[in-house]
Amino acid sequence: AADNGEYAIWLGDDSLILAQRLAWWISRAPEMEEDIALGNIGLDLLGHARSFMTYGGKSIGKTEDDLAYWREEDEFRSVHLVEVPGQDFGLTIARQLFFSVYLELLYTRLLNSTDATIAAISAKALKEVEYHVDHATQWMLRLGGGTEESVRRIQHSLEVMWPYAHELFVDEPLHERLAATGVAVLPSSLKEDWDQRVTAVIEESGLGMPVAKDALCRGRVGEHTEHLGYLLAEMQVLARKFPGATW
Amino acid sequence: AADNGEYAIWLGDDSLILAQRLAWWISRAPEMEEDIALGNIGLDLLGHARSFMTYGGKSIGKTEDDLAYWREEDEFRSVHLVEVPGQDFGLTIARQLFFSVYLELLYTRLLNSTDATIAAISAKALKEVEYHVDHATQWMLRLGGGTEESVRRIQHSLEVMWPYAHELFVDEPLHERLAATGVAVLPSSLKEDWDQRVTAVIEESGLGMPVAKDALCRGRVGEHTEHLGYLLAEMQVLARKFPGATW
Amino acid sequence: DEGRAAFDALIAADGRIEPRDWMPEDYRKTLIRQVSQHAHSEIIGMQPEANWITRAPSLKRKAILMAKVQDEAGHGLYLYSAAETLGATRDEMVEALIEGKAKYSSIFNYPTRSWADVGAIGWLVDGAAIANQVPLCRASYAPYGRAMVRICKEESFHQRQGFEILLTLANGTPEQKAMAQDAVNRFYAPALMMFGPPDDASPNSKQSMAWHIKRFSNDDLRQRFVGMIVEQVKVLGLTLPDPELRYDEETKQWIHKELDWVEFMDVIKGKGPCNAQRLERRRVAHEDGAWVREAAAEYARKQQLKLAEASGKAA
Amino acid sequence: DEGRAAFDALIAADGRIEPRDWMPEDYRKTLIRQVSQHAHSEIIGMQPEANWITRAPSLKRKAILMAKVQDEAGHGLYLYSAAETLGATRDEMVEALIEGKAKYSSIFNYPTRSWADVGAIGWLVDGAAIANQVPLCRASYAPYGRAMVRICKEESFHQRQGFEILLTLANGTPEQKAMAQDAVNRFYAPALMMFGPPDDASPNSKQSMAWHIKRFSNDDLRQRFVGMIVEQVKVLGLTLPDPELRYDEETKQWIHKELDWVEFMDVIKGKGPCNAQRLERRRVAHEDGAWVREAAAEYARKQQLKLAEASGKAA
Repeated sequence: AADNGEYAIWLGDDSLILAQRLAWWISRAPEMEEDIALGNIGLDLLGHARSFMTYGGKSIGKTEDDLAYWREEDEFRSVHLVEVPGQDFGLTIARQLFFSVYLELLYTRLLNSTDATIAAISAKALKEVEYHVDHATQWMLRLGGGTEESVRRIQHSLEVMWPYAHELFVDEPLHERLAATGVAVLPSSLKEDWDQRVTAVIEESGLGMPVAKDALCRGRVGEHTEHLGYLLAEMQVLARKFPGATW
Repeated sequence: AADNGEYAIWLGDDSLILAQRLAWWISRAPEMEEDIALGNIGLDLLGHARSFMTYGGKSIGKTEDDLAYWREEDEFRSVHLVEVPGQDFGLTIARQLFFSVYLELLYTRLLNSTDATIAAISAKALKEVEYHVDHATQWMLRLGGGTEESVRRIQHSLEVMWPYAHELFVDEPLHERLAATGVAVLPSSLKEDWDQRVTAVIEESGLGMPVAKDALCRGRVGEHTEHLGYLLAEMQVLARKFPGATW
Repeated sequence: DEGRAAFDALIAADGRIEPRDWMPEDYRKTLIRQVSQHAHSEIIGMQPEANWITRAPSLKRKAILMAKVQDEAGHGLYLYSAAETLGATRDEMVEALIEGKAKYSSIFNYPTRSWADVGAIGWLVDGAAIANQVPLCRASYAPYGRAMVRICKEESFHQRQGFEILLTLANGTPEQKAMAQDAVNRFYAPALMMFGPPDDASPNSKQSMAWHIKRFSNDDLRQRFVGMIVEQVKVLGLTLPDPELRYDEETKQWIHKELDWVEFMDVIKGKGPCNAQRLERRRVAHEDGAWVREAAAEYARKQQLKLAEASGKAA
Repeated sequence: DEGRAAFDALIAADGRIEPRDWMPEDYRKTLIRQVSQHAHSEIIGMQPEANWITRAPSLKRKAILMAKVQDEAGHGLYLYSAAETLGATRDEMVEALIEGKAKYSSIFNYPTRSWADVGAIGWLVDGAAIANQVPLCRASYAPYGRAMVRICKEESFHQRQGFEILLTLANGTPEQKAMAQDAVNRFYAPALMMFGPPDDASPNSKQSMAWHIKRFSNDDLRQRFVGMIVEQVKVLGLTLPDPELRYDEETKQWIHKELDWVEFMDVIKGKGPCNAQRLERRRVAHEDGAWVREAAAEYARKQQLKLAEASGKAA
């Protein structure tokens, strides 16, 4: 059960950090409709993170806020992909494509998790993530089928985000233990479907598959990008000024 | 003497915050020479801030680091001009012009301060600030006399920074008390010279005087821009994790 | 003529004007100005609150705040749509905003200095907005009224959330309570000024009331609002920064302190602490997003072409 | 021919080649590659340390770090200049860097995860750089040697500062000491790999040594460095993450743990944790700064024209 909780926290960390990144867009998006759309996606992810963290924290006597605000950088388990700033619409769409397709495949498989809570949270999240995939796909088509500049920019964005995508599919010992009991999914087992789905979208958008090399990423063992420290400093600053306070 | 110390802290705050802003440019400037130049200016300002804060802190039993790392946002006394991010070369140059000319006029007058320490720090700082003025002036000429795009951008930058410039010349009660004893300079008394100097540079650069309206700024009473909180969260995060530690 | 007669009759009968109906040019212009200003206020109004999303002190508050700021974008969109039914285009309106030619509620030119400001904005600013907007649900121009109905429902939800933030702070640590009181101190007067200048200094109000756009005078609305918050502040256990505040039994009026209309006019004219910042943020977002909008437009054009070709072939 | 004979004679006499001297094309190419890679390393090497400037835990450390990172920019500039004396242009070299065609020291593709990393970089990375560079002060190509003299002086200053950071941490709170040890643990092996592959896997070294560019083999330099840090780490009160480390009295060699040359080659090939990030940061800075460089060039052109006109009139 401690393993199950730990796994839930891993799932929560990815979504929490990406939600924080997407929140940046609210009041800064290229169209007001996108302020809403990106905000909604962020809000969905924040919701998933809260569910996973509430569940994951239970076994160790911690609340979602304990986990979000009072862990140090090396205690987070997020992948590098969600930590990169991405303060450019192309970068954000490229990341959303990579991450949302992964999440859809993951949650679809987690519907059958032998951990009923993880299965239930995944089921609820899955409906929302399907919309996220659609949103990213639609934008890929538009940017890939848009102007010369948009083609150049989204192609470059795919390259910039690509080095971090492979980390989503790295099997850690925790995954292996939990896959054996049917609680978790082996990330590596999602890779083939993911490749196919992502390739299809990139091709349909008239773009080329990225050629950038995979970066050495070890977010799952607490070794993060240089970006995460800044994100946490900002996210945690207020909560940490008032230890024990209620909000 | 408490007043003198407080005044020194005010002087330090402006320079510290601007040094923090300029530090951002190191490894991000348009030319490597500018990584060095902007870094140097930041380093000079940081040096001035340290001298002023060390002196200002003495009367209240605080070190420069106590003041920099352990004050809350509303205890800082910086002007809004130095708080604005300015992560664009045009914005940075416009601000440097406004601020450096002000500092040069201020420190020139403070050479005659009846507070010997303030006079001495100003004397040392003045030589460096003269270079800062020259640096900003040279770039104003180049950007104003450069391409169509650079003209558009630097003109816009002047407009964006202009609303905050007037706060440099607001007399607060502290200034009035200290001007009476010859310790401080009434900021308002620098305005005419500043207008003339800045106007001359803008005109020589072939640009127009900004028409943007003055913003209501009350940094000197601790009411800051929305930007300062983010800057402090980042600047103070590490020091605050280790209360009492030595570095 | 016929159109005007029908219009006058409809107004007299407290009826609703629809976009296809004839309407006087002044009525149209007044509405475009008012509705677009209202839309701009929603869009610019996102910024002071968005300022605390990434730093919200609990995940629950972060989620509520994200949803709220998003709602404001939604309100902006309804209102731009309502203005479009009057013949204005969104591009024009957005352009006017970015160029500093259009107005928006001056309250959003004040910074949010602390988390408690998010509560104060919800309680006082949304509260004042609701007091202003509830009567607008019956505005004679139907699309505006309909947008208002939808918006008011969400706003009252936001107001409750803001109140709850302050209530939690007021019952928290002494620092939290001080933070809440400080926010109320700073937003009280600007919120009262949201209803506009006193009636004797508000020349346009009369015509708007005759047209049944406005239903109550600025001072009347301000009175209602003061009456409301006077009660609510007691529940919060905080005080309003107005020692002169009292109810005059004779005139049945709330007497409040003199408001600083000079500052109000200054802020409207662009001299607020954040006017420049708010517009620059909007401008940068618009400029940085240009390539995305152009791509979307170009993609749509190509899709149209393909469809046309396909139907040409099919024919 | 005559040029080659003079060159060979100079090399044989351990003399110095100046830019105007004849030199073999391979020598020139080898030097351009080496000097420009070295320049790129200085420029990219600014990033991991710049990462801690805004968060430095004391103002004194902030000032020292700013000055250090600036020095690196300065080193980059000397070195680009040295490479330019060989006929390369800075634009070309910078372009090659941004396009990912040029190499730089792979150590800078590791992130700085904590403040202690700034210390570890100073002590270990600058330490290794010095061990590498001191012999380069006598490189046969004179401008390179001169640049190295200047750089080495500053680097040894930097190394002392890094050592001092670690020393302070190691004598600080238990958390600070742990932070220092963790940084040393992470930078030890990459620092050892900075000297390049073992001699038997380093085919280019021989020619470089024959040309008196390189003076010692990779393994020799690594030995010296290990010998040095083994002593220094005792002063720090920290340990090196290498339980196998020992001095073999027979061979007079330090035996250290097997280094992960697969990871080393991966990182060189672009697969390090930060390769993509480092290049993207440089690319964005370059692209965002294009308008500034163009303006400066255009201004200079106009000034030239004015001067020419003025002198024309005067004539």
